[in-house]
Amino acid sequence: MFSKKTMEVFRNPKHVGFIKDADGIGRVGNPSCGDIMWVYIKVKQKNGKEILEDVKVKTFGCVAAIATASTVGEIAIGKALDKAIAITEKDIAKKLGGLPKEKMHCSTLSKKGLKAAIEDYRNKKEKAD
Amino acid sequence: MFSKKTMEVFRNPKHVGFIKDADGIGRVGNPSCGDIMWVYIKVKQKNGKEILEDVKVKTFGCVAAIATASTVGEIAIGKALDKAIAITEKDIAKKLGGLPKEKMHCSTLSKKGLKAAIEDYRNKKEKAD
Amino acid sequence: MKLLKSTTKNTAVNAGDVTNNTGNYTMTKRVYLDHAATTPLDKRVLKVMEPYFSEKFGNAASTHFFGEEAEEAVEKAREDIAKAINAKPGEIYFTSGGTESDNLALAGIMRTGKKCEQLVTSNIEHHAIIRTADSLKKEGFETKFLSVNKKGFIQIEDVEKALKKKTRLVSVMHANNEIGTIQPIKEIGEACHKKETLFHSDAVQTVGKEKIDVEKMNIDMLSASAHKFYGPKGVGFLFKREEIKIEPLMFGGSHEKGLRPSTSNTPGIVGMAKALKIGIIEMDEENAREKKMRDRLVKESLEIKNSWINGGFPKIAGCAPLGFDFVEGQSMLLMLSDKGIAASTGSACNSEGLLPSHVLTALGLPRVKCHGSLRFTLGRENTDTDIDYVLEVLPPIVKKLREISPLRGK
Amino acid sequence: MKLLKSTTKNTAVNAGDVTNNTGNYTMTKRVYLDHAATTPLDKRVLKVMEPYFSEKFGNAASTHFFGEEAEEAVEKAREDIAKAINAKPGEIYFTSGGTESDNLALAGIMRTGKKCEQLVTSNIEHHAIIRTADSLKKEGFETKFLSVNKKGFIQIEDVEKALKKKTRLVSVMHANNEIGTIQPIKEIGEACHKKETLFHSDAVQTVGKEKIDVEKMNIDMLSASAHKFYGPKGVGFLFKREEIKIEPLMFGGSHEKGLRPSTSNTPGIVGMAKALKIGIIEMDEENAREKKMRDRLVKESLEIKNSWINGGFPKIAGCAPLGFDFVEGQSMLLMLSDKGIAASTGSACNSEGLLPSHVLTALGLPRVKCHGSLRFTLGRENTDTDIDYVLEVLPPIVKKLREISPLRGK
Ligand SMILES: Cc1ncc(COP(=O)(O)O)c(C=O)c1O
Ligand SMILES: Cc1ncc(COP(=O)(O)O)c(C=O)c1O
Repeated sequence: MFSKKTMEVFRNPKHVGFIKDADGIGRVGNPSCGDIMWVYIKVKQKNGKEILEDVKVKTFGCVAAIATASTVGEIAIGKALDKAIAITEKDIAKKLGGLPKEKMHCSTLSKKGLKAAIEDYRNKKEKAD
Repeated sequence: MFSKKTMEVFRNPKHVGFIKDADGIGRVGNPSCGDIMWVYIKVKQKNGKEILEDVKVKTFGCVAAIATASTVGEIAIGKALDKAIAITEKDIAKKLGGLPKEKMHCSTLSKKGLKAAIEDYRNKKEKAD
Repeated sequence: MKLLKSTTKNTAVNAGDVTNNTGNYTMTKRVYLDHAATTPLDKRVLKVMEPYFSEKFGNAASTHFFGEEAEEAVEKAREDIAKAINAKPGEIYFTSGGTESDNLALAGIMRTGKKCEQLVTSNIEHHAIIRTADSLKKEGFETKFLSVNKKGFIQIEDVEKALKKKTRLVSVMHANNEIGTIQPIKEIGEACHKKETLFHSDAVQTVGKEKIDVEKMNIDMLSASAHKFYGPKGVGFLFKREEIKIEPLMFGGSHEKGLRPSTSNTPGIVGMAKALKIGIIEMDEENAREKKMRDRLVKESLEIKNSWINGGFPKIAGCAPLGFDFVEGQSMLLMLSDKGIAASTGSACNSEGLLPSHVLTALGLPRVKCHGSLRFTLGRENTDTDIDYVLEVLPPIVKKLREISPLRGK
Repeated sequence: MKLLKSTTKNTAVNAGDVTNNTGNYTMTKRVYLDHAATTPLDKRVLKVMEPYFSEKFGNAASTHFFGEEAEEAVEKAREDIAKAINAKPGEIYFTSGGTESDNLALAGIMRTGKKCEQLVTSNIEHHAIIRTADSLKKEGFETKFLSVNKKGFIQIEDVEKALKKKTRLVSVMHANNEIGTIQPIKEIGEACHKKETLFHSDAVQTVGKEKIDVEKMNIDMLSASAHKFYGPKGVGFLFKREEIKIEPLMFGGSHEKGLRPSTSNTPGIVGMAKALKIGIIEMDEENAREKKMRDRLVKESLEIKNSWINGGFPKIAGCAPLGFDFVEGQSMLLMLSDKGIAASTGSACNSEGLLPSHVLTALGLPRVKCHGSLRFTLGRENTDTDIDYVLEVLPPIVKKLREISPLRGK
């Protein structure tokens, strides 16, 4: 069912957890469906650009949820916000060597979580500005 | 399915075959049903009574047909005609240690064959008289 | 269920092995705790099956010594099985397993009746019952699904209330496969018989594990599957009282009195009878042993905070249906599997992604809690050492998953 | 079929043993010539099944390593079987045998359609087809049974004529179990496809024995049963093209994509795949060997006066369906059985007293001749010595029975 890579990431997810003083938090999903992700981001300025310094994701969920959660972090870290916000579920699934069709919604959730976190960061910044 | 006795008689039927100068022959059954018996009898006089000296039966048929054919002979030989004509399918089946319900028609056929042979003998005798 | 497209093979079963090298890809320990899903074939059962594979291999319907010895074996098995549940040999029909027995019982009865008639069953039945009922509904029959209480039991009053004139059959499982609860079968059967309604019980989880007496328990039809009691896979039986007429599911030869045509699976049938015999002989002792281990597993697992046990008692001896808040079952399963422990979440027979188990939702468990369920079902090969091992491995797994779960602060 | 309430047991299979002590109750020789009824499990097949009984015994639907290794085995078997008949793995569905596959194919297709639609089949099909068709007729579908010619073959013109707009499915067996005739499947399939009608073939007698290529042979669905090709009893498969939708016979878990629920019979499935593999590898050589023995058996048996062979050629290699005037089959069978020879009369799968076989009557054989039929079907363990032995034993048996038969003067 799952690719070897998915199982590997599930077994050793590097980017799950949370960030204490996160610059943005994205909360997506519905716990009763077993699908829920909270994405924490830390943003830094580099060469006048806003770059994702760190991403951590909390998830209550199945193998694919954990693997995609960690993978969205892996892909996003070091990227500029504009680039990061454009990450698609396909990018995540590809990195994992493919996902079963019925598990693509986990990938979507990770993407949405990251987007929500970036938007949260931007909202906060706007208000602070 | 069959009793041990039935199989024994099937394996060594003593009263199957035919009698060259039979005093009576009873032909019963329907070959297309696989049920057919020809009963040959030899009658002798003893103490003023007509006694069955020999009975032989030809049959095209299954195990039960062969076993009941031989058994009707076994029971009938030595009996007076009046007694022999009263032999029932149950007598034959009993002698064989029982017969499966669906095979009782073989026993019936043996009985009928003997009856027909005795009647044939009596008819012939009447005409001769 | 395939987890990985390619994996390292682990062939040794060393449930008793105490080695603790539990690296992800090199399990040296395998602890099977999923006996409600299936059981290993008992070696003593395989032994009695062996002659029927390649020597006494005849078709039991054939008219010669090969056929005769096969038929003798099949009929002896029928007698043994009948005796084991206090039925007559002519009341035992061999099938391909529990699913077929359930289908044959339900569709077989309903299809002899009128379309306006009703089937009453429960909402914690196996899918082999529930989906058969759904399909009969599509055919035009009426169906009613009884609810269970929070502990997972059918209430007799509910059965009594449900019994209408149009009720043709009531089907209630003996023990549930997910939560192990044993239903008051005798009383349910009694209620049915008072209203002259037929009573079927899916006893797939109890045959060979709990005492069954179809007379005393007022059972008219009963389903069983050999692989659930250390017998072979692909064979089961249906008990059906002589006087009850049912329609076959399949048509063909006149095997099993025409109710279940197809060349008899002699080794399977012989094996099933032997497995049942062993099950009955060793039942009391084995149940006591499993119960002791199970009770310890439950007690010590529940020392993990925010955990619970699903369904009340009486339960089948080896069944420990646990639940842990804030974490998801499949992830627990796979982490346990990496440590060499086989368990299950939801219903092992039908894992359909994250749909919560219909049994757990029937208990009134919130969906999110359903996802955190973890079922251990013990069996003959398990020892105290296995339980020690689970109790060593489980808490860190729950902890690890909780740490990354958004549902809980810490 | 039980012949005797109690018999002396004969356990040794010594087909090659030349001892000629053939006393009634102490057979020292056993010659099995009933391979169309069932075959012994090949020891090489049992060997690959063995790990799946008690070690790799998991439920293929379970989420753990035990389940995973079972599922891997099941899916590997599916691939192997698909390859063997030139199908895709997703087109193979595991069942409990030929009867179930036949029922699933026929009822499965018809029930997706309207009641006015038609099923066309032949009058020499196995009861698993004929009686399923009869039951579908009762459900409201139309059925048509094609006749065969005197040699036992379906005529393409008859198929073409039968194909109407309302014809939903045509089902014609590949080879007949009683007379061994191999039908022109490719041409029948072609005729069906020209009219956009689905084509099913019951290939229970040919899978593993004759080359099968579902593409080349225009087959949309195909039934097989493992025990007919030296595989285990109680397992079979249905091939069904991906694009065809059918209704299941049973409901339950989501195994076999929901089309055939029930815990997978892993050892059975693995064994079936291996048996098929062996069958295909050894096919040409084995068929040549059996054909040679069969031809001699037929030729020399026909030296007995008033004898004949049923059905024409092409026939499956090991099949010798003979007939002897004036005598009855069951009596011949039992006398042969006493001498250690296993054969069959009528259809081995359903011996119902003296009802003549529907296949033989379909050939136009008079009833009384049907009763005199005797089928020998050769297989892998048979040797020339076995044929010598039959040719020694058979003529005196026919003679003995003819001597007591009223149908012939002497
Ligand atoms: C042609 C044919 N179809 C179907 C079957 C049924 O197979 P099974 O007995 O394995 O269900 C048989 C044999 O019994 C057969 O010879
Ligand atoms: C209660 C219950 N009924 C029916 C079944 C179906 O049995 P099988 O998979 O052997 O068909 C199972 C197990 O799968 C079960 O646990």
